[in-house]
Amino acid sequence: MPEPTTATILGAWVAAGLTLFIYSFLYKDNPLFKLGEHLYVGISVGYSVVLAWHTVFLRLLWEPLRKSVSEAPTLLESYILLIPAILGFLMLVRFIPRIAWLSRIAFAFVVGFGSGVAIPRTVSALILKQIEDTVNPLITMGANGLSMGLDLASPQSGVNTIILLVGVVSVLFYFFFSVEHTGPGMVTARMGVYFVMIAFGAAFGYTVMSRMSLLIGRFSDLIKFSGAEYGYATLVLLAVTVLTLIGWEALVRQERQGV
Amino acid sequence: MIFLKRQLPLVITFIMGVTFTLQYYIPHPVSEEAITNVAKWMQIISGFALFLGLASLFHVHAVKIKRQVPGWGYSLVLYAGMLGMIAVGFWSHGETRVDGAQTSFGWLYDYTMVPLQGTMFSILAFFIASAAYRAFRARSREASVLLASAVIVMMGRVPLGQFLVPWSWDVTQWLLNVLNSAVRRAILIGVSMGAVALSLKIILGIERSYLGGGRDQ
Amino acid sequence: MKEFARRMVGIDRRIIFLLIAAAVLLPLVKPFGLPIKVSPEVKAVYDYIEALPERSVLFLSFDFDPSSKPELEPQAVALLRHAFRKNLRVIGMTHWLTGTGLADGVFSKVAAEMGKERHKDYVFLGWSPGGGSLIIAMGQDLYKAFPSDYTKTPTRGMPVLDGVQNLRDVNYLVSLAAGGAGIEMWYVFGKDKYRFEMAGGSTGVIAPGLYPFLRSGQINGLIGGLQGAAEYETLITQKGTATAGMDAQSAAHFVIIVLVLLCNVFYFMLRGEKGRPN
Amino acid sequence: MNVVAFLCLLFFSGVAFAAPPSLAPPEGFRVLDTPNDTGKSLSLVWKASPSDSKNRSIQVWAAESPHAAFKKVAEFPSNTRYVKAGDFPWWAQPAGKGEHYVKLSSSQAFPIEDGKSYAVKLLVRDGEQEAWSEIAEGRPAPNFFNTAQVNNLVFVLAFTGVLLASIAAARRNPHIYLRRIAGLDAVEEAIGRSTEMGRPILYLTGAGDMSEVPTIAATVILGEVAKKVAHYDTSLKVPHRDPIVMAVCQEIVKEAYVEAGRPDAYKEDSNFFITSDQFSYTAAVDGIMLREKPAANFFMGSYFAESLLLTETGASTGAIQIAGTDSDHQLPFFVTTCDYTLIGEELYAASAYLSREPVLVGTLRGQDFGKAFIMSVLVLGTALATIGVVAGTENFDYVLDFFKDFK
Repeated sequence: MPEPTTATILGAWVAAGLTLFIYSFLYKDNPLFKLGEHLYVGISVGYSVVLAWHTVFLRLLWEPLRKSVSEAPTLLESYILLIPAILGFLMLVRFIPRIAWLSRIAFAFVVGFGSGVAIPRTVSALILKQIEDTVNPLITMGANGLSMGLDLASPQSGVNTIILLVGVVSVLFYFFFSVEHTGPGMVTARMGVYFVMIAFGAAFGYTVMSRMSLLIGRFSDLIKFSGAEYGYATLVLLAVTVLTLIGWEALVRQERQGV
Repeated sequence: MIFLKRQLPLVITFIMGVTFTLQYYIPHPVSEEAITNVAKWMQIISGFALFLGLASLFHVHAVKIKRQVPGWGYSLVLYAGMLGMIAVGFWSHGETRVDGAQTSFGWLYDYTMVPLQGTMFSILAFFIASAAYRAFRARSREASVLLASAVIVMMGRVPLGQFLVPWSWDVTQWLLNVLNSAVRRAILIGVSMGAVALSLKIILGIERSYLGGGRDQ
Repeated sequence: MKEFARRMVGIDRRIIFLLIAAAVLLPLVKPFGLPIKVSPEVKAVYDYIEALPERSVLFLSFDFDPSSKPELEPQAVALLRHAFRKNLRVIGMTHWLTGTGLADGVFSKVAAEMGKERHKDYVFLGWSPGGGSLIIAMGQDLYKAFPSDYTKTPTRGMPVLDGVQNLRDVNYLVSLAAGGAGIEMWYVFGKDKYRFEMAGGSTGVIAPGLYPFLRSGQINGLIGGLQGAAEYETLITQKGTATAGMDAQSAAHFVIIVLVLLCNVFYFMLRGEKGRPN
Repeated sequence: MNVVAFLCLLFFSGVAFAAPPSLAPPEGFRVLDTPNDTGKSLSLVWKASPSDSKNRSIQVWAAESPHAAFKKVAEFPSNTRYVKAGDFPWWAQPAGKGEHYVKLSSSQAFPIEDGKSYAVKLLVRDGEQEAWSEIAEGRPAPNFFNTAQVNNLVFVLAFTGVLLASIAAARRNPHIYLRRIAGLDAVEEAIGRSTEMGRPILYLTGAGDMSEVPTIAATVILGEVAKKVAHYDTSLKVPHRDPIVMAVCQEIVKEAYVEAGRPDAYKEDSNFFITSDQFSYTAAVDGIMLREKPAANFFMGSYFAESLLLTETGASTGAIQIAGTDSDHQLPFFVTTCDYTLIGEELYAASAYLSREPVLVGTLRGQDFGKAFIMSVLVLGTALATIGVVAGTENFDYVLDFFKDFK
């Protein structure tokens, strides 16, 4: 492992400090957390601005426009990128109340396009394709004649096809709003609810894994930064954070008594 | 004027919507060319939209600082973070790395933004544990089913669970592939129909809330 | 006894926080190393890449940002190592603005480690706005959507992009997704029309929602969460951060399982007290 | 280059002539313009042969005319590239089931242009033996309509019809029966409680932009909530992540106040932008929850990882929490941490239920028709597919193909 440079050591102190500031939220909302929070908002907006400027304005708009105009200044086509640029500016006129309505034209453009491209693609990928994969014969024609797969472990087996079908239909029925859930309808809807709960449970379990991974990631960094080569950054800063919190608590208590 | 304010946007939405719905079914190069260009325009317009947000953020915190509302100091911190990042970003020409070497912009990104964002997210690990403790009770049959399936998946997805309770792996695979797929698929189909219905209503001018204002005026 | 149960149900959640912190911290300091089992959906991604001929085009979309770095970065690193080892060409991009620097960092790091050259063996296109519109734009003409890459080098004429006009020329696409602008979007706006094969790598959160797409073959494989990344590391026989984290993962899961069980024990004790279930 | 190709051709033709006649050339070989495409590609079709095997290979040779030099453009084992069930719908089949089908696209090695005629022939090779097919010609052209996707278009048009009809029906009779949705009754209660406690109401519209359904549903519900808020004279806070959504919500809230007869009470800054970044937004909203302690939190729209951070913090402040989302990956957390959760489509239904607008009620009704239709397709389709297997017939495909996704 290479010896850390001054920049990385400084970075380790900053990163470890900010990490601990945010974690102090687990104790309770406090000035250190608020400091980290606001810094975070500012930095991420700043980052977005810099990247958006370079990507959108320079790369997608300004450079192609300048190039096409300098190559063929008389051709009307060279100026075509002005259309999105104007629409983009129309979006910004929202801030001028008298002509704010102009921004609707830009919204109409964006939303119209979005709705248009979404319709056939949604029907294809999220409706037809899903129906296609649910409608399967329950029985297969094998070498030994007709048979029904009873293997639960194989997702495509006949028995799983039935379970899938029952699940999809009963959950769809649960989201049926025109009919009251009584009689056989109630049985189906109840079944749908059980299916939904099993799926949500599975998702919860899966998500636990996801969240713990994030914690593992942050802790690995903190452990790394607690080493001697980083000047025991984590440990020192942990002490600083805890002391600050104690001091802050004392201050708040004093103020409360003073009032 | 009323036409420009009310009808024109609806006309544009209608034309854009119908054109790009039908575009999908038309493989001809002319139609492909159209979507190529317009998709690129959308990229640019979406970029402008970012600045709408920036202006609003500026405004909110400027007001806080001007009126010196409690905690206005944090707004200053926010301003400092934002302006600092922008200044450094432009100074580094928006690049985090040049020839493999980190720029100052890259340093700020790696040592402030990455840990801040990662830490915010990882707080979830604690919250999910406390949510599990508070909310995962076998209050009813539905809740018990939810709980059982969550516990099985939690075991089946990690080596220790697979080691202690070997069947949890197979059951987890089955839960995810069959039961979970069925529910997700039903939700997907239903939600997609809702999406298509809404898109249709927008194109036909029945749904206008995206333009601001009520639906039936 | 009931008093104890009542106190335990209303326990200060900060105690739970401490338990979780300990469960994660201890195995990280002192790992115990359990074997990793590989699931068919991860194996499918590995097999597909394994079968691609040299210089095929792998497209990696980094649809995440630093907030899900611990889960998805190991997946990206493992996939890149595999691709570079197979001598594939790799095109990278991101739909997530704030993930741009991170994605570029992963590319630089793995490329340096494997001795690969930017613009010859791989290119990172960077971020661009638009989401679905961006995918459509790339499907039509990659050079119009990305006139230059992240390092501001013009994309046209780049050796790595030789013979690549648009997404149709991509042999395999993997979207590493932490949320909305990811796998589903790539399918609906990309694969559906431009017919490349694709797989997904995702955080544990969105993985269950992707199983219907896996079943129907809309994605041919799925790497789910840190476990998925560890499985991929096992397949390429190069251990990384995911494998290292799995022990902590196991411990944390068990703490939560025990907590859930305890909470139910206390709950039932209290319920008996009230005399009837609510 | 051409000379080399020509020599190659001579060489290979020579070999072909010398080969024993036992190796049969591919039968029924034809070249057509690839149907339903954007042009610049040809489709090659030929009959399957019982002697197709892994060891026998097929080479595709193409030229700009039957007399020009042919060039090898593809090679594959002869037992591959069959048309399988599900590749094409019965109404747009370039080749029958079981035939060989290869799509030849324009490439740098062999560019194909629209409107020009091309000649193609096949070479079968098995060890040393070779046989050439007849030369077939085809002219590529772009198409104006993808007939393979006609079922998709029919679905869209039929659904549009059903939707418009049910909206019209709802306009005539807006009191169509709608199943009660539990979470919705809580909305009024939550607003009332906030008024009593003199605390604000926090309303989030989610992570999506204005072209996403859940966001639009969230803004519609915001309109209804804002009307009630204006009526009760409570304060409303709507922090935003998307500037366009914010702009829209400002207008919606303003109009809701006007409709409620309280335009004076409207405050421009009840809608405010925080940042588009997920976690800085979440941190800021968590901050608002902890400092201002809203009495009711609404989470409508689409959500990602921030959901649990928001709802757990909200739960710790003791607020009534009502969620509504179709982000299925976050639903487990809303269900476990909120007082009421509108699951999936219940979010869309909620906007209809609250406003009782004919348009929304009609839409819900239209979607129900669609769902009923899909449920019956699933059940009957499975039955037909099973009977088809039992009876060994493919006749049911004429029906089943309508419900498949073709490209």
